[in-house]
Order: sequence, then C-alpha cells, then structure tokens
Amino acid sequence: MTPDLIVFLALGLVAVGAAVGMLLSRNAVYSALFLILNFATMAVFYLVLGAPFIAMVQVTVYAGAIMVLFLFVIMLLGAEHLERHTSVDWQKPVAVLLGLGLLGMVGYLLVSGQVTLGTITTPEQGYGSPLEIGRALFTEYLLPFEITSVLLLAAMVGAIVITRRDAPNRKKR
Amino acid sequence: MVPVEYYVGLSAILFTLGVVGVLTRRNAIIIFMSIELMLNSANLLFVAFARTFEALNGQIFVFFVMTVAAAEVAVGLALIVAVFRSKSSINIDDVNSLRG
Amino acid sequence: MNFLLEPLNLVTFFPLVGVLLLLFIKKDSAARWISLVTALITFGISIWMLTLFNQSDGGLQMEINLHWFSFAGWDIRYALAVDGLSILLVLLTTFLTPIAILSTWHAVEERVREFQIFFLLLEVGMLGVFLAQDLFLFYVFWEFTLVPMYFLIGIWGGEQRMYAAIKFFLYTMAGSILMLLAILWLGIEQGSFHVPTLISLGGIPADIQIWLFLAFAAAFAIKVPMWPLHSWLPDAHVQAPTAGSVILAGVLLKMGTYGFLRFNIPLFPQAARELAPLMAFLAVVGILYGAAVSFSQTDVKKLVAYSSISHLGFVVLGLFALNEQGIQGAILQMVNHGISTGALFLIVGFIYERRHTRALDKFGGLWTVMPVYAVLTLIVSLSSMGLPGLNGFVGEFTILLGAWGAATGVLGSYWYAALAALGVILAAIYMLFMFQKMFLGPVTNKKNEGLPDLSRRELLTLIPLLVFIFWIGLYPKPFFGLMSASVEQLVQLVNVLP
Amino acid sequence: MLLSETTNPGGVFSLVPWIVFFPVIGLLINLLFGKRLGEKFIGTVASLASGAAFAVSAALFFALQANHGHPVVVPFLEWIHIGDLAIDWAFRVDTLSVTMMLVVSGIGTLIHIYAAGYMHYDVQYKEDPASYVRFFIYLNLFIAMMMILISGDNYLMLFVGWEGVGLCSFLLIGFWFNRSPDGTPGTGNSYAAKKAFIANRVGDFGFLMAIFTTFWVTHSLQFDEVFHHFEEGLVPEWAIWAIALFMLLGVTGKSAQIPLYVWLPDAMAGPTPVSALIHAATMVTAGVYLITRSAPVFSAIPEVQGVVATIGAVTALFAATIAVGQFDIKKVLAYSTVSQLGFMVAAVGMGAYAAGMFHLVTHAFFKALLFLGSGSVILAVERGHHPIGEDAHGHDHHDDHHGHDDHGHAFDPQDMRNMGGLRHKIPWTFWTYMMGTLALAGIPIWAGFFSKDEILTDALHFSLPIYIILTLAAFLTAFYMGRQVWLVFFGEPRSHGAEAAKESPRAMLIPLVVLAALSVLGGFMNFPTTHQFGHWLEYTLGHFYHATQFNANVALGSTAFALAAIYLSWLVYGQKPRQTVKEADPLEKALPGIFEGMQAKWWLDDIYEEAIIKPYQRLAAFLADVVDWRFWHDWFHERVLRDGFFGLTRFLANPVDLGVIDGIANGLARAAQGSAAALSILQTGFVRNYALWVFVGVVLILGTLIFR
Repeated sequence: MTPDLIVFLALGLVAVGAAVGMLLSRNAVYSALFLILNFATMAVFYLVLGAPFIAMVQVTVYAGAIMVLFLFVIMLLGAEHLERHTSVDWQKPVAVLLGLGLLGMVGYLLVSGQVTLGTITTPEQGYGSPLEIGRALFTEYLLPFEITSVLLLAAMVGAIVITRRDAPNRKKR
Repeated sequence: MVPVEYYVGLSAILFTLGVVGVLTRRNAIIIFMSIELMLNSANLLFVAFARTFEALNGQIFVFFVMTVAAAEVAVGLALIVAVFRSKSSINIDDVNSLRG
Repeated sequence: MNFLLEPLNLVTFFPLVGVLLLLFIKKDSAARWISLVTALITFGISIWMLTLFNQSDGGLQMEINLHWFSFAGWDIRYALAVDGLSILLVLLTTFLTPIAILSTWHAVEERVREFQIFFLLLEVGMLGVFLAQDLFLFYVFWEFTLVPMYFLIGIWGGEQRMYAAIKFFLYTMAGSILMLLAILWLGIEQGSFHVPTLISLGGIPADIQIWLFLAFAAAFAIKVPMWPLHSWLPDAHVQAPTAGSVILAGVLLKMGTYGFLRFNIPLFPQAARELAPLMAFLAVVGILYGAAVSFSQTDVKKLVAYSSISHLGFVVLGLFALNEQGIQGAILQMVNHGISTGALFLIVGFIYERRHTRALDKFGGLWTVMPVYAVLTLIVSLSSMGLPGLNGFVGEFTILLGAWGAATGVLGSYWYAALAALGVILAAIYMLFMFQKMFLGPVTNKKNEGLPDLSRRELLTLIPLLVFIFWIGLYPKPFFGLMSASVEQLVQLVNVLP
Repeated sequence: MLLSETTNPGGVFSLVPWIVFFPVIGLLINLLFGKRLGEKFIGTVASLASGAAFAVSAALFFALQANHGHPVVVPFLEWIHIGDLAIDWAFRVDTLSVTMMLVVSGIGTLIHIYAAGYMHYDVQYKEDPASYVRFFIYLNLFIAMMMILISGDNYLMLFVGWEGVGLCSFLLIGFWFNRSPDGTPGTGNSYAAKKAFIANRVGDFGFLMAIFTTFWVTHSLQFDEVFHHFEEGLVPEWAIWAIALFMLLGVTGKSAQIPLYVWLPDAMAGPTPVSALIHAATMVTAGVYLITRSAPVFSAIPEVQGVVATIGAVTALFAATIAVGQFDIKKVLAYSTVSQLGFMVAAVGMGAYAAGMFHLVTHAFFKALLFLGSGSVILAVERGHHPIGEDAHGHDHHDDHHGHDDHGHAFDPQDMRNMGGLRHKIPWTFWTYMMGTLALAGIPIWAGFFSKDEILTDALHFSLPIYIILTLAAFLTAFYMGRQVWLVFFGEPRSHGAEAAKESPRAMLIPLVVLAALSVLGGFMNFPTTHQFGHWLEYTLGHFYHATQFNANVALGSTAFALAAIYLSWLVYGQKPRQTVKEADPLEKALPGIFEGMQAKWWLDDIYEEAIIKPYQRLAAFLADVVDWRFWHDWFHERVLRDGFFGLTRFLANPVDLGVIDGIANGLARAAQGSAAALSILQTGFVRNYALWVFVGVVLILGTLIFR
C-alpha cells in the first residue's frame, strides 16, 4: 500500500461520502455544503495529479462563485424543505437500478482489463503550471478562449433578462 | 503509483451518484447540484488522463468545462428564480405545461 | 434520286405511289383501276429486275446495303438483296397481287378505296420480307404485313371476321416475339444484324444454335402453319374476302417457309441438321392430318384451307431434306402452291359471288350448268392433286425424291418419304371428293339451275394461272435454272461438317 | 439390253413425237371447232388423228426393221435437271414400244370409227347431244397419253403417261357424270370414276416408291442406265425386292390384279367403246408392258418372279369364278379381262416375256371385238326397246318414262336375262362375236389358243401349281363364254327389246369384221415353230428371251379342256334355254352357296367398303371434328389460351392487386398508428421521466458497445 494509494483512497472516500450526503440530505443548504466539500476534495486531487492551476481555478470558480450563488438562491427562495408531495415515485428504484447497471458495466470494463491505460507518476517540475496553461490558451486554444468569453457575456445578459421583475412586455394575461 | 483505473472507477461512482440525484430528487436546485457533481467527475477524469498521457489538452479542456458550467449555473438559477416567481414552487414535477 | 431508282427499292416501294394516288380519289371504279395499274406496273418492274438477274451467280445480287441508324452501339443497316432463293417468291407476289385485285371488281362494294390501299400496303410488306437482308429490317416488314391483313379480314371479312382477324394477328405476333429475342441475341453476341455477315461469321456453339433455331422456328411454324399451330388458318381463310384469301394462301404462308429457308438453315446449320428429323416429322403429320381433316369438311373454303396445310407440309419436308432435290423442289412447290391454291380460292370466290354460300352439299351437277367453270376447276384441282405433267407433280416429285434420298442422310429413315407419298393418295381423295360434290352428278338444287358461266373478267384472272400450271408442269427448266446456283451454295453451307 | 444409239436419229425416227402430237392436234381441233361442225366432222377428225398415229407407228415399224431392231432414243426436250437428277422428254423406239404403238393406235383407230356410230345413238338416249364432242376429245387425249406411256425413255415419262391414262379413264368412266350405271339420273357413274382414279392412285403410289428407290440406287431413271446397273449386279438385294414389289403394287393398280382390281368391273359404267379401248385392249395392259420393259428388274431374283406369277395366276382363277356368276353382259367381259390379265402377269412373272406380250396382243384383238360386239348387242336391244334414229324419223319420245317395261323397274339393256335368240336378229354381230368367243376360249386355229398355249407350256416348266391354276382358269373361261353365248344368242327372245332388236349400222360393223379377222389370223404371228413375234421382241429383250418349245400334250390338254367346258355350258344353258327373265340361273340350283358368292363378287367390294373406306371416313370425321375443331380450335385456343389469359388477368386484378399490394400499404399505415399510440404514453410531462429515458438510452448504448 504505497503512500499515494492511501492518499487516493482517503480522498476518494471523502468525495463519495460528500456526494452521498448531498443526495440524501433533506435540507438543500446541507446538500450545498456537502457539495462544497466534494469540490474541495476535487481540488486536492488535481494537485495530486499535477494540475495546480486547475486546482486553484476549481477552488475559486466552483467552490467559491458557483456554490455561493447556489446558497444565495436557496436562501432567496427559501426552498430548504419543499419536498412535500411525491409523484411518479416508480422512477426512484429504476434510477438506482440503472445507476448500478452503469457501475457494473464500467467495473466489468476495468476488471476485464481490456483497457490498459497507464499509471500516475509524480509530475515533473512545472507540468500543470499556470505559465504553460496560459501559453497553451493563448496559442493553440485562442479561438475557444474568445468564444467562452462571448458565452459568459451571453449568460450574464440572459440571467439579467430572465429575472427582471417589471419587464414591460412580459406575459400579457 | 496509482493506476488510472482507480480514478476511472471513482469518477464513475461520482457520475452515477450525480445521475441518481438528478433522477430521484424533485427539488430543482438539488438536481442542479447533481449536474454540477456529474461535471466535476468528468473534469476529474480529464485531469487524470492529462496526467497519464503527459498532455495539457485535458487540463485546458477542464478549464473550458468550468467556464461553461459557470455560464450554465447563471442561466439555470435565473430560470429557477423566474419559475419560482410564477409557480411559487420549484418542484420539478409541477413544471409540466409542455405535457402532450 | 438514284436511291429510288435501284431496282429493289423501286419494286418494293412502288405500290406506295398507288397508295398516294388513292388518297385523293373518291370514285370506287377509279380506285380499282389505279390500284390494278399500280400492281401491274410493279409486276413490270419485277420483270425488269428479272432481266437484270444473273442465273449463274448464286450469291446476293442488286444488293443495297446502307447504314440505317445506330442504336446503343448496334449498327442497323438498310439492306435489301435478291438471290436464287427469293427471286421466284418476289415474282409470285407481284404476279398474284394484280390477279387478286382484279378478282375484287364486284366482290368488294363498300369502302373500295381503303381496301385497295390496304392491299397495296400488304404488297409492300410482302416484298420487303422477301428482299430484306438485315434481321431488323426483316422483322419490321414481318410485323408490317400483319396490319393490312388484319384490316382486310377484320373489315371486309365474313360474319365472325373480328374473331378471325384478332386470332390471326395474335397468333403471328406471339410467335414473332420469340424470334425478336433470338434476333436481339444474335445482334448482341455476333455484333451485327446483317444476314450475310452473320452467315460468314458463323461460330455459334451448337447447343445455343438449337435454342435460336427453335425461337426462329416458333415464329415461322405458326406462319406456315405447321401442324400443332394451325388452328388460326381455317378461321382466317373462311372469314377473309376472296382477294384476301388468295394473297393469304398464295404469299403470306410462304413467308413462313421462306423464313426457314433464309434464316433457320443458313444461320444455324448444325441445329438444322440435328432438328431436321423433328421438323420432317411435324411436316409429315401436317401432310396426313391436313389431308384427312380436309376430306371431311362441309365448307369448301375450309377444305381448301386445310389442303394448304397439307401442301405446305410437303414444302417443309422438302426444305429439311437438306439436299438439292429437296430444297429446289420445296421452292418450286411454294410457287406451285401459290398458283394452284390461289386459283382454287378464286374459283371458290366465283361460286360464292353467285350462290353466297360455301356449303358443299348446296352444289351438285354444276358441270352441266357451267361447263367452262367445271373444266377449269378440274385442271386446277388436278394440278393441286399433283397429276404428272402439271406443276404440282414436279414440285411434289422432287420433294419426295429429296426426302427419300435424305433418309440415309440427315432424316434418318425412309418412313418420312413413304408416309408423305401416302399424302399423294389422300390429296386425290379430298380433291375428287370436292370435285364430285360440286360438279358431278345430276343438278339437284334448284338454285343451281340458271347460274351464269364465267365472265370474261373472271376468265382473265384464271387464265394466267393456268398458263403457269402447264408451263411449270411441262418445262420447269427456266424456274429451276433461276434457283439452282443459290441452292447449291446453301446445301454446301449446311452439309459442311464443322 | 442393246444400248440404244442416241446420236441424232435421222429420217423416220425423228417422226416419233408425232405419235403424241397427232392425237393432241385432233383434240384441239375438236375442242375449238367441234361444236359448230357437227358430229360427222368430230368423228372423222378424231379417227383421222388416231389413224395418223397408227401410220407413224407403222412407218417406225418398218424403219426399225431396216435398222435391224436396234433401239433408237429421240430426245425431245429437257424436263427436270437438279443435281444428278436428269430427266428429259425423250422417246424410245424399240421393238417392244413399236409393238405396243401398233396395238394401241391400230385398235384405237378401229374403236374411234366404231364410236363415231355408237355414240350417235348413245347421246340420243342420254338426251345430251352436246357431249358428243366431249367424248372424242377425251378419247384422243387417251391415245396421246397412252403413246407417252409406251414411248417414254425413262420411268418418269412413263409415269406421266401412266397417270395420264388414269385421268382419261376417270373422265371416260364418268362420261355420263349425271347418271348411274343403269342409265337413271344419279351419281353412280361419278362414284365409279372416282373409285377408278383413287384405286389407280394407290397403285401409282407404289410405282412412285419404286421410282424413288431406283433413282437413289442407280442415280438415274433412264432405262438403259438403270438396266445396266441391274445387269452388272450393282443393285443391293433389298433394293431389288423393294423396287420389284412396289412396281408390282403399281401394276396391280393399273392392270387390275388381286388387291386393286375392284375398279375395273365398275368401270363398265362408261360407254362401251371406252370399255373396249381402255378397259380391255390398251390401258390395262400398261402394267404388263411395264414388267416386260423392266425385265432385268424382275428376273434378277427367282423368288420375285414367283410372287408375281402367283399373283397373276390367282387373279386369273379368282376373276374367272366371279365371271361365271354375272348377268350383265359387260360385267362378264370385265371379269374375263381381269382373268386374262392374270394370265399375262403370270406369264411375264415367270420370265416368259414374249408369251406374255403375245397374249397381250391377241387378247387386245378378241377382247376389243367382244366388247364392241356386246356394245352392238346392247344398242340393238335398246333400239329394239324404243326405236329412235333414222327409221323412226321424228324423235318419238313417246315412252319418256325411260323405258320401263311391264314389271315397273327400269329396263336394263345390258342384262343378259332380257336377251335371248338374237342370232337371227343381229347375224353380223353374232358371227363376229362367235369368232371372239372361240378365240378367247382357246380353240385351235383361233388366236387365243396359240398365246394361251405358250403361257401354259412356260407355266409347266416354271412351276406345276401355277400350271394347274391357269388350266383351271382356262377351263372356267371357256365355260362362262359358252354360258354367255347360249344366254344371249340362242334360245327365245325374252323381252320386247330382244324381240325387235335391229342390226347396228355399217359404221359399227366394219370394225367388228376387221377385229374378227385379226382374232382368227392373229395366232399365226407367233406360230409355235417359227416364233417370228418372239424373235421380233428379242431385239429388245436380249438374253431375257427364250423361245418356248411347242409341247404337244399341253396343247391337246388345253384344247380338250376348252371343248369339255363348252359342252358343259351347253348342257347347263344351251339344252333348255331360259324362258323368262325372272327364273333362277340353273347353276344356282346346282351349287347354291358358291353361285351366290360368285354373283356377289365374293363380297370383296363390301369388304373394302367396310375395311378401308368407312374407317377412313370415320377417322377423317373424327380428326376434323373432335381433334381439330373441338380440341385444337375450341379447347386449346379458347379454353387454354383465351380463358387462361382472362383468368390470369382476373387473378392479377383482384386478389393480387387489391389484396396484397393494397394490403401492404394499409398495413403499414395501421402499424404506424398503433406504434404512435403506444409511444404516446411516454409523454408524461415530467422532465424527470425524459431524463430517465435519456439515461436508459445511454446505458443501453454503452452496453451494446461493451458487450458487442
């Protein structure tokens, strides 16, 4: 049991626990908090995998911005405990069943060893550093970079337009 | 030395939890969070493979996924707010005006 | 302009001049005269063509071979030519047509103009069939002849004319479909439709030859008609007008036997040799069956129709003896049959015009009433019966001699000739039966009393035929001379082993 | 056979074609001018034409003697030339053909003269004077055809004459085509004519087959070449048998031998001169001439000779028995002719060609005499019955009910029962008739004795049974001739016609007298010791001729038999002559069954009718009606082709078109609706459901990818 493996297992367990917690918690806020925990473990994973820039971005964008937005909206709508009546309840067992089926297939694929990938080794110096990623972004992936900027702009405008309260031309009753 | 298969296994578990979450929970926001969880599991795998194949593309791709996710969350939550305002409920089953 | 002045083109398409003139004519009598004059001029042209014909050369003469049109890589040629095999039949056609037209003076009363137009068109078709050297052109003319004959029977025929006309048309058409397939196969495989080139190419494997032979034979056997495929003939003849019957029996039936001679034998020599016994068998059955059936007929026209089946059985037997005597005899018998059966139908037409009935038992003792008519009928029936010294005998004797000689060769047994010779006796029986029923014995039926004897016009139609009956009988040398060179070539072609 | 010189024959021989041309010219003259120039002109022109032919024959006879009998071939015209088949119209003049020419044209001329007189009356009785010219046209045509037959140089030209005389016999037998043999209007004569022609045609079929075999074995039909092949032995045995037997079939048809003789008795329906010329003297002998001409063919194999001789002998005896039982005067003579022909065929069959030909010549003389005599008798009785012509001056057709005597049925002038005691009424006819009878019976000095004796002598050398049969036949011959004479000329006249019988005019009696003379002197032509006639034929027959030595006891025997037969006939018929028309024939009481058979011609005619003619009619009717019309025409064409086609179209139209194709189209539509309805329950409206189905799709696809 190499130290890497131990680290991996520990982090893995934490991540899965958080995910399960998110699913099962009645209260939306608790599930949000569990999700934040999950994102944090993800960041640590990225560091282990030699992607320090991504880890940092994960922490700042995902855990920081998106989850904060979630919490804000939950608080705004007061939707913590809205699970009153359940309908179409035949769906839950089917979903779980399908999930297990999916896991079974991936497991079978890995166990049968049809795919031999590789092993993770300690990254050499400056592998995932912001310098390389920045250079890559602004050379090879310049066009997608610009497109994402336009996408973000569109998203902001959309969000504002959808949530405006007193838009004059909205739903004529 | 951790073989990549473990990472694939882990991300599969996370992904499945996300899917189950989407299919079982009725609260729109929880569903939203489950989608974020699925995205994250994908990102994990991207980085893992980037690492094994010594290629940066994976990580750059993750970067882009994150930007898209952010845009998506913005618009999604705006929708949820709009829906809540009109139906005063964010239970996904009530949103069935498109019924055939 | 010189294209039209070629002898063969002139003789084939000259009747169209008559047709054009007829389009503008209103009076019936004028129409009759124009068509008669056109037919006579055509006969004159054919005589001129005869003078140009060189007897000693067996090959094709006065050949016209122009590129007609090419279609999907096939080069279809407008090819006409005449040789020993077809010259006599061309002359027979141009000789019989004016006679047939002359016989319609009082027979056809209504829509005379259209009748004459169809008749001249028929002549064009027939001449085309005998002169065509390109399979495609031959097929065009072959089908073309059906149309005018269909109208001749359909419009001017007897009570069930439509039934007979349709039956005639469909029977021949059905047969020629198979022939068309064979023609196409030849065109594709051998690359050309031109008959002389096909003959020189040769080299068709034996088993395929058999199928091609049978395909062509199907079309010609119906036309001849050979035994199993003959049931259209009695209907067609009984319902056809007199002139129609004369031309139908005189020339149209010969297109079948000519087809065997021109296409089946030279194009597929091995198949011809192999299938000769089968064809000879059908021919002999045709001879005996035709003679027996005609003996017990009550309608005189049907009796003569069945006699044609018997006579043409002789011709086919002669053709498939595949030796000089057989084939020359067959060709001469085609001409003889055209003359004697043409005359017989004229004779039946005369009595039909007077008594409007064809039932044999309505006549009796006509000799005392119409002696000239009786004597001429006697001569014609003797010729048709094959009395030595008249034309029928020369043809039949040479055919039977050829068939007898071929017994050791291609036919394989003497039975064919022996049974065919029996046909001579059966022929005598039904002919004498007819003659006795019509002419001998006392005059029993009151209506037969005052019948007028033959008029000058009617005599004019019969006399030329009688002249040929005696001429071919006593001195056939010029006729044999015309065809001997070509037949010799044909016989060598067929009998040379591959 | 001496090969004939075919170098251009000078002088007389080039006249040969004229023996055919003269009769044809006579025929044409009568045809064109006959009607306008009256009976006298027609009779003389016809007789002159035949006489000219006789003159040319006589000239040829003398020229041939000067040429020492060497045969001469006179080519005339080319006929059929195909490949190695080369046949020409060529005339052959040799001792055999000249003999026949003399007989045919000689007797022909006599009969023409006789007919000029006879037909004058016959035409009156048949109320058709216009047909007088038609008779002489046919008679001349017959002479021309017969000349072609005997002067032809190849088998095919002989065949032309052969069928030509067949045609003439058809025309002449059926001369009175609108009457029956007993004179009443009907189709009897035409049936007899048709029967004769078809019977001949059957014989001609055999001859035709012989010609084919000959050609393909010897590659020629010219006599010299064919016989050269036979003498050199180049012909295979089966071919000889085939040629000989087929030719024999032809001979039986033409010369009325056993199987095909049935037409000759019926041929008596023709006018009497016809019977005399054609059915006694000339045409029927053509068969004998053919066998003599083809001597090399028939004498190649002894067994063949045996067959021919037996047929001849059996015919002789068989016909003689029938002749005894006949009552019609011409029928007796007809069967007598068949019997005598049997004698000739037997003779030439045995190889005794000279004896056969000699009997042919003498038989021609006395049989023509007998027929003409019987014609004169019939005419005398007919004129006695209802007189017309010059002595009655006005055609008193008072009894126009056509001569019914008191018994109501038609009076048949040819029936011997109506005659009797005519020797005083028609003395000339009687005496000439007696000459013929004695010659036929074979009494010494008369011609018949010499020729018949030679045949009997040869028969003795050839084979005993044949000799016995022939002698029996000779005995019967003498008997029935005696019977005839007693019935016709002796006793009392038994009918009004016989009572008032008048002698025939001179024009008819002259030929009778001439023929009577020939019947008496004819025998000396070939006197047993000198054999001039035999040697005359030797020029043609070559080594096939052998002079028969005179055999005394055969001659005595046959004479004794003849006298005994006549005495026997006197006992039965002469002693108590028959009194009435009705009474039965004495022989009927003596041998009832046999006589009835004899009279009914051994029912052979009926057997033929039942065995051949009726089955053929039934077969033809069956073929025409059932096979051809109902099967081929109605069933095959209508039911199979037409209805089959209609059925096919109906089948294609309804079940296939509507059922199948529409069915498929509608089926698809229904399937679509059904599945749509089934799928609609999926639209629950819940977003989660859709997500679920999306996920299900993902799982399924992933599954197939992994586990494929």
